[in-house]
Amino acid sequence: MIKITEEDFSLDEMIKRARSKDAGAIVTFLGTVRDDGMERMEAEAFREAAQAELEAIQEEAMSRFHLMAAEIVHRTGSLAVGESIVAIVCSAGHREEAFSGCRYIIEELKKRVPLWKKEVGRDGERWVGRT
Amino acid sequence: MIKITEEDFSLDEMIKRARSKDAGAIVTFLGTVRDDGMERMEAEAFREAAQAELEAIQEEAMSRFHLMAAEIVHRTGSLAVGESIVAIVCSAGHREEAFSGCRYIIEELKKRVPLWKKEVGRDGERWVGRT
Amino acid sequence: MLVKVLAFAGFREILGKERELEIKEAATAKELLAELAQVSPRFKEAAFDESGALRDYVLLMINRKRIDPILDLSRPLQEGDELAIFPPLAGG
Amino acid sequence: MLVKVLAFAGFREILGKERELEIKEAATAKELLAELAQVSPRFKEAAFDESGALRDYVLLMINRKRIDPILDLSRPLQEGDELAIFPPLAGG
Repeated sequence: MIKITEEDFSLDEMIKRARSKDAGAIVTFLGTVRDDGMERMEAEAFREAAQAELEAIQEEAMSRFHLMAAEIVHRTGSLAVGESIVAIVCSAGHREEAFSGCRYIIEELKKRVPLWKKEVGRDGERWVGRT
Repeated sequence: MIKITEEDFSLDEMIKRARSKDAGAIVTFLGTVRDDGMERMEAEAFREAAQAELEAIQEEAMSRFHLMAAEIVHRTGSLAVGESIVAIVCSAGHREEAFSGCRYIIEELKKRVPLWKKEVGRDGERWVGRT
Repeated sequence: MLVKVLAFAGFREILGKERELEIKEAATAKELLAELAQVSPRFKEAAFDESGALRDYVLLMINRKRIDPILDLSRPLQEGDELAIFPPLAGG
Repeated sequence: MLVKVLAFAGFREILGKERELEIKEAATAKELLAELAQVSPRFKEAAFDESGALRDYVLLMINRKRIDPILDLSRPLQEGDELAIFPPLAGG
């Protein structure tokens, strides 16, 4: 399942969906809002383009790393320090594949998916970018 | 927290404990019993030695990868296909460290911690070893 | 003809999230951006340098496909095309 | 003197999980293993090859520290020492 959502999500439910009797390894990445002196973070997506790009990344990861399942959720909207921003759950026969698949998805997501984050601090706000 | 236990555990609780406002990344490894034509698996530990070795590994991982938290649970006893065997949860400021820490712990656990697994199948049983 | 402009992050704060624009038949993305610059001095300053060249960090999609600002800006647009304007992605 | 023997996995199935053994003062781990082989022919076959050498896959801990079967087997044991005998770990 791939979801871009304003609401919080259940990692537990994602892991449940990724379990299967052929999967021996499930690797999960959870990204949360880190306190870098900010009050909250705002996440924004170009929703339709992001959904399509996530689907492409999911497909690449599934076939490259022989995953049994790959679940991706990314939140948008206003997020407090400590809240979840993104979660990725990958299951595979063996741990090597599950680790690589999960890593691949988060790296490609950061590179390719049209998502932006703004840090809102006590002294102002700034868009987070790679420049 | 490090635990070797006969009982099932809550990954959700482990992740909750690993969360903190300074952690931006939480990586989780969950090992489950894969259906390789077996009926169930039996896991056995040299409990006191395993606990001490896991503590050493946890400490190594925490300092090497600057982890904020590292949670480890390993089950013993009779486990059905699909059930959880082992879970590791690592939180860190950034994802690179959280991934590396989690990977380090599971690899060292497999190499160094006195744990054994027996596959019980329809046609008999065998101890799983690296030989 | 009517085209749609979507803007995100910093550019959304300048241009608004979404607007429809009437532009002349077969106008290019470059002409569309020039028109936006004329309407909004803040956009002009954010998107173009002093020499009038598009800044490096302005990324564009036409109909949800990334376009190369050098090669694709002079291609004529079509009725109903959707141009998205945004800064670099959130990254690491 | 009294020492404790713990056995795991396949060796547990042969020797039982835990037993206490009375051995002579300052006996070595090697002598202890020989005694176990005498008591249990199944253990003898599982742990030693035809030439009487300990098989590679027999791993040992004394007081929860791994010992080198070549260097440490001839060190004298002490009252209350705990010898653990087990096959290779579960691995990958």
